[in-house]
Amino acid sequence: MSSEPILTLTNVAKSFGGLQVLSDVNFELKPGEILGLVGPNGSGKTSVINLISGVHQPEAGSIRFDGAEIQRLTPHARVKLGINRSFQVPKCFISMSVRENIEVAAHFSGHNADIPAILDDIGLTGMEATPAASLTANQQKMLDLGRALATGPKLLLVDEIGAGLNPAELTGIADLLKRIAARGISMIVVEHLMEFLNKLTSRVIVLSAGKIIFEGSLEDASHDPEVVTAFFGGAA
Amino acid sequence: SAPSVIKIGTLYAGSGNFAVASQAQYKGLQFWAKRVNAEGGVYVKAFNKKIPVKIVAYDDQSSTSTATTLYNQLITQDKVDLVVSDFGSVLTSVAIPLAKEHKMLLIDPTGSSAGFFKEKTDYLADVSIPSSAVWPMPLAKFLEQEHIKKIGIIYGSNDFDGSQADTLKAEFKKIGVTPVFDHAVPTGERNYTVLLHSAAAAHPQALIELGYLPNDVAFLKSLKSSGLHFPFVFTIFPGQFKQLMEKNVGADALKYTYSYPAPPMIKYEKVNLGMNTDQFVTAWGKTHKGAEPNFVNAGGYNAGILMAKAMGTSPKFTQLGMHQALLDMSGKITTVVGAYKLSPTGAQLGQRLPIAQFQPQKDGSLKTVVVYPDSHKTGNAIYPSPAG
Amino acid sequence: MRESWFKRARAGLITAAVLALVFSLAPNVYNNSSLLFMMMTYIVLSQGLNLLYGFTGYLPFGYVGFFGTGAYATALLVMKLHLPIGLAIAAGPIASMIVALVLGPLLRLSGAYFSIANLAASQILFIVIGNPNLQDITGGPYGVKIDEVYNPTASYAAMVVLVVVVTLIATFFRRSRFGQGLKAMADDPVSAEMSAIPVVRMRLLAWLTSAAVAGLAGALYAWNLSVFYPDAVFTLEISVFAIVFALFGGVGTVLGPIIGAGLLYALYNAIGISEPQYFQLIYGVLIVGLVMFLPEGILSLLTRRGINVF
Amino acid sequence: MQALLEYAIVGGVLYGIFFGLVAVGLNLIFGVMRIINLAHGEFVILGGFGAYWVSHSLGLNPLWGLPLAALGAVVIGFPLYYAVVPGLQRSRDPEMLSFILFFGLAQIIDAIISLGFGPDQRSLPDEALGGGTISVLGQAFPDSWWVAAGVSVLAILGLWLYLTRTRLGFATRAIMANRDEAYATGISVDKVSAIAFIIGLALAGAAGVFVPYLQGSVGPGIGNSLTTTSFAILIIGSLGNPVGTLFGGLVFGVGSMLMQTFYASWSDLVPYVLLVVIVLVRPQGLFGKAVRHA
Amino acid sequence: MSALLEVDKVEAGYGAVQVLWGCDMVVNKGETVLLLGVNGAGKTTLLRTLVGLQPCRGGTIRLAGEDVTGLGPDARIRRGMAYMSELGVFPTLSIAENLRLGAYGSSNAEARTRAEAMYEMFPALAPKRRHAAGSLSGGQRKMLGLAKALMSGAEMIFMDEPSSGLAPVFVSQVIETLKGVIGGGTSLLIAEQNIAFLELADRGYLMDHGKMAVSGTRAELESSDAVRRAYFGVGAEG
Ligand SMILES: Nc1ncnc2c1ncn2[C@@H]1O[C@H](COP(=O)(O)OP(=O)(O)OP(=O)(O)O)[C@@H](O)[C@H]1O
Ligand SMILES: Nc1ncnc2c1ncn2[C@@H]1O[C@H](COP(=O)(O)OP(=O)(O)OP(=O)(O)O)[C@@H](O)[C@H]1O
Ligand SMILES: [Mg+2]
Ligand SMILES: [Mg+2]
Repeated sequence: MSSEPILTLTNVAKSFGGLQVLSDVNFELKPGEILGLVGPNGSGKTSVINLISGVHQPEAGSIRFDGAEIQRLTPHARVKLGINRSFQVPKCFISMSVRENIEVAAHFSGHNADIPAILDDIGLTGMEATPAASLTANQQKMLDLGRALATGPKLLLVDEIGAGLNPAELTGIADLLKRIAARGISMIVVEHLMEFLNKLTSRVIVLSAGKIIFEGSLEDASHDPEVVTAFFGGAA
Repeated sequence: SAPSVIKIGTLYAGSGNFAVASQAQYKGLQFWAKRVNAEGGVYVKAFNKKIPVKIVAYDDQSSTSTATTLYNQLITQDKVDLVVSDFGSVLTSVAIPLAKEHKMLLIDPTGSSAGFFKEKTDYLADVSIPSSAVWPMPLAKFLEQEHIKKIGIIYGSNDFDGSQADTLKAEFKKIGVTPVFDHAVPTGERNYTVLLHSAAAAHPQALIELGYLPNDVAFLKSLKSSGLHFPFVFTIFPGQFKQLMEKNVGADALKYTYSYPAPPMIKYEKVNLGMNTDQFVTAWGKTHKGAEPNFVNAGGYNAGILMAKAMGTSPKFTQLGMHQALLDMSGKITTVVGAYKLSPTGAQLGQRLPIAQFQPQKDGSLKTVVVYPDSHKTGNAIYPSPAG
Repeated sequence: MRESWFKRARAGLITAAVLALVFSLAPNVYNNSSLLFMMMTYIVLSQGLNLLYGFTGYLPFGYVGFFGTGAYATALLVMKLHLPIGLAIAAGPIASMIVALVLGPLLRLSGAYFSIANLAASQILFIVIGNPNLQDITGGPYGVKIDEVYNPTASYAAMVVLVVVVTLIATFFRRSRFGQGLKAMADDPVSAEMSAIPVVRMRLLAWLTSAAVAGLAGALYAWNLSVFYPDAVFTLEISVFAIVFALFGGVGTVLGPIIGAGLLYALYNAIGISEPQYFQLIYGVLIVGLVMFLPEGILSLLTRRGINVF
Repeated sequence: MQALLEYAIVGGVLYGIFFGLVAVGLNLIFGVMRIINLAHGEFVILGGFGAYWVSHSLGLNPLWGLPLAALGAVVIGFPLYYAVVPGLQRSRDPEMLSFILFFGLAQIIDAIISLGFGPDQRSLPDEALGGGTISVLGQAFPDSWWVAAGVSVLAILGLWLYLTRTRLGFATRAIMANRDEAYATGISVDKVSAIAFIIGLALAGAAGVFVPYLQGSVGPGIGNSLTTTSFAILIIGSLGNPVGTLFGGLVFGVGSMLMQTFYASWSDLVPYVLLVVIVLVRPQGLFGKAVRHA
Repeated sequence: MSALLEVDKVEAGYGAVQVLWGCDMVVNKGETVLLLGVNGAGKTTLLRTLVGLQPCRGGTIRLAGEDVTGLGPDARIRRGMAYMSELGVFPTLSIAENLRLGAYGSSNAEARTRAEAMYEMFPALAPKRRHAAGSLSGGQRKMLGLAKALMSGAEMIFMDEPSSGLAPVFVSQVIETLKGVIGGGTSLLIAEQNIAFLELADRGYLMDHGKMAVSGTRAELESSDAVRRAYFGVGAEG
């Protein structure tokens, strides 16, 4: 595995209707690495994922993936290059069954996905025929992840998949993400639950009000006064 | 052998754009049927006896696609003996190829589009109103006679109004007149206020509005409420539906307006087929609770008597035979709607409508004064019309 | 495992064959061929609309615009350039696809905004084509007349072929990955992009296909009618009927629009012929009643019992 | 030229305000219940015939058609709402289903009007609304236009106040924004929607009272074009916002009148071209708010 | 202590699928009850049924002794219930309007004071009060939803995962806030997965496949094997 970064963001900026949501975002991701992305609510984490996955276009800066600039590409083109994501608010194909949700992604990405294995990963084995509409919110999030896995990603962007799960379930997800990473898939994981992140990675980036205020180990972050005030609060 | 009943197929519009006129035409046809049946039916020469008539009618809702299937239904399922088309060019248009295909003579009371009559045919006869290519001739002549040269025209974007405007403009051109104001408006136009203002800015001596009935209502109402005044205003429908227009726009808005007066407003006393105008009005009143018939009622009735005459003279009871009979009558007959003159292409060239003006009387009523041509003239035009 | 190509298409092939048979033989039993022709036209239009609405969720309120464009393209090529009718008919769908391409940006809109913008677009086409200023090009309000090529038998046969073709296209939409991708886009376009579905391109493809179907239907209609005014091929009634028929049968399926159009159009005529005086009233009451008692369309009678409708 | 321009603009403003009223009821019903009321134009016409009846049979001023429209909206709207709307809402795709249902309803109303009043147009006497003219910028317009525009502004303003200043109105907007959440907030969704439905019909009927003045006459066949124009206007202004609809009406009115002054035969194009251009530039309409998708 | 909410053998579901199978539950006045259960156990469904958003197919629900089973959500909320859904806000209305709707039954003055308290509690919302709720980030929406529920001033508030998706700094704030609410005598029924909420609870229920598997005081729950299994996983840290 080369140590060339698989993903590089350089001076990325984004605003919505006059509100500067991200400014001067710079970071790199090595192949196979898991990066934690944390920050208070509304700090811009989802926006970073939206920019990398192509849901939104950056106003400035560049995004390089696997050696090529991608910020002009459509989202589906980026999926074909190997970028995929889950959504904070689940977005399944609700008129389809669980299985179809995954099949569709596998087919269009041209990836020869092992669907039973994916169903097993996301804990929906036995529910192949269930309509996605009748899954719980958390199950839908898992299905979202399954859909992403079915495209054979090299970089997976995971947006708050642990929200609303109990510790036992969180442990299960952490194990799953580790297994996925072990297949050589790089990951950016957005999460608020520190114990959960701690199981996955030691490197985090902390966003606050659209700027990176910290980059380093999780341990150091929890001692950084700026991070503590912005993110952990008194509970740190 | 002789059929027990002669089936006449027709369509009418129970709703939609053409409902008013279409139902009027249908009533006229029904009126005729009732009368012949009261006399034991229509005399058919081929069988040398009277046979009762039966009208088979469907509602096309003013829709051409519905009309297509229903014409076909009349021809192929009901196997009617004659087809009478629905009112107007739009609902007649789809029947023309069908009639030709099935070799049926299409009796066309009111489909007057010049486009229908381009080539010779045995299967089309416009019987009750003149082809729109000749309809406006008297108006052009009258304006020429009165030396009115500054003319404004507002017309609807449809075949009926458009071809009249074209004919009119072509006639003007011959005498070197170009309209000072010339605008087509959408057929659905119901708001003439602003348009009237623009027209006034061109200071025409005469303003001619060519539209359908609702257009004329809206136009005259807008004119009245705008406070504008033109020395000469012409619209089509007051001459055909005077009562309705008086009710709708008020006598006040109609005064001094010019129109084509149609029977029963003008009278054809000497007819050689069917009733004359007075008889028609009286008879109609008897069967319709005293109501006065309008022009389209007369048109429907007229279609009936011409068909009857064709059946009564054609030696063979065939479509071609009846068409020939209709052609043979051309130029020899005058009916309640005037002289009848059929061209080989099926166009109606007789029955030109005169020009009349609605002149207010002392008691506030409006008198229809025919001002052109001289043969029908009952008074002089008041031109320019007094303001206020 | 996915079934073979033939297995997936079987239901469609059977449906198409049945339709072809029924409409080829029907004129022998019931020779009001205009009615049968119109019924096929509405089956085609409802199905064409279904291709777009049933699979992408975009309801083209102005679907008649493509129909009218096809009709006019054909009629004008015959009238002005005296093209042979076959060529002129081929131009119908091409013209409507060109219009669809120009209107492509409307697909950026969603829901009601799309429907009504599309309606506006069809009105624009109508007003432009029927405008007296363009009389020399389009015939304007005077309409068109191509009765020299009038051929009810041949145009009827062509419409039977079109019914078959459209049924097969719908089968493809219903049973292929392409159609599944369209449904995914309808559910959630962002997620669809994340499934590597080229959303914009596929939506445009569905749009063009649907437009071409209407254009071809219009071309054949023009041929069958041969004398008509702009109104006859641009009236909104055609859109509304196609939508009502398709929805009534059940969109997103192949059979729904066929059954919906066949049944409601037959009823429409049955009432019109048997009860002309109260035509509109009865038809209205019937439609309201059907919706209230069968709110999910005819096919819901089956789906409610868990039967997967083709 | 100058005078013509001024005349077209003043006329367009009056006409446009009136069309704001024609469209606003549709907006309310569509915004709250997601019902595509294809019978909207027919309800407008019913209002027109109501005014005609009041004026011809009862000999009253046609303006009595306004309270009659309100009364009619309650009498028709209340049972109609409970007969069809809750059922529609329970179905899988209420928006589309309403399309068919209200198409059928439009047929019924059209038929009833035709059977009851016959197919011809009816007009109302000008004198009833003044019969004179009022001038602004030296441009005279009939009294009836001013009355129509005045009533329209008041009605739309009233609706706006209702939606923004009253509890019921606020609840109405909440239902437009998210029906499920409205239930969860304790709003009596059915009651509030029924009221909105009735108000929507009443506004349509009220607009109908003036149709004979601004359109010359009222007849059974014009429902379709009123419905489509209304849809165009409400989308120009954006869903759910009565002030937006008023603005949409103004854009339509002034646009049409200017076009009529200079290129009369193309004036029909105005609402449609405006609509297409506006939604392509601002996909949520002039007054709409965008929301995020991821 | 008297029972405020009594749930007796409640059954509910979606279409052909039954989800709740005879749930019994009591919430006393001023009490905070935690509702636990794995993904898909039926917590959300139960809360929706209690507030009337989901039809109750069997059993009874009583609020302060009155049978409310047959009432619609509006009537129940008028009687003193409030519900915070998992994700719901009014996306096209502004933050301020969303809050005002939270206090739908209250007077303007009251709503204003409460809203100010909410902006203080959730400072992230204050600068956006005129913005559409639809533009908020996931966590901001959650805050708004919570604030909306608290605006009601209801006696009995149901909360569906109030802390999920919130940054730690806000989670602790929410807990502090809720302590204040509880102090004011409000009863809470909270479906929540964050262990930190255990410190708020007087009692709790564990749901499993639509049934009440375990119930008891906080201490009892903490020591229940079933809870430990479901909540922390077998052999996981305690
Ligand atoms: N709209 C629906 N239609 C059909 N089934 C549904 C629907 N919503 C939920 N279900 C089913 O009901 C069951 C209970 O779901 P519910 O949302 O109540 O669980 P939950 O305990 O809240 O889970 P979570 O922790 O994921 O929020 C699940 O099996 C789910 O699949
Ligand atoms: N499409 C949009 N329109 C308007 N504002 C937006 C949009 N997308 C994001 N924002 C704003 O940008 C800011 C950052 O949002 P983002 O969703 O990236 O936050 P986040 O860090 O993911 O928060 P959370 O942890 O709550 O999910 C927020 O203030 C949000 O309101
Ligand atoms: Mg986020
Ligand atoms: Mg839940």
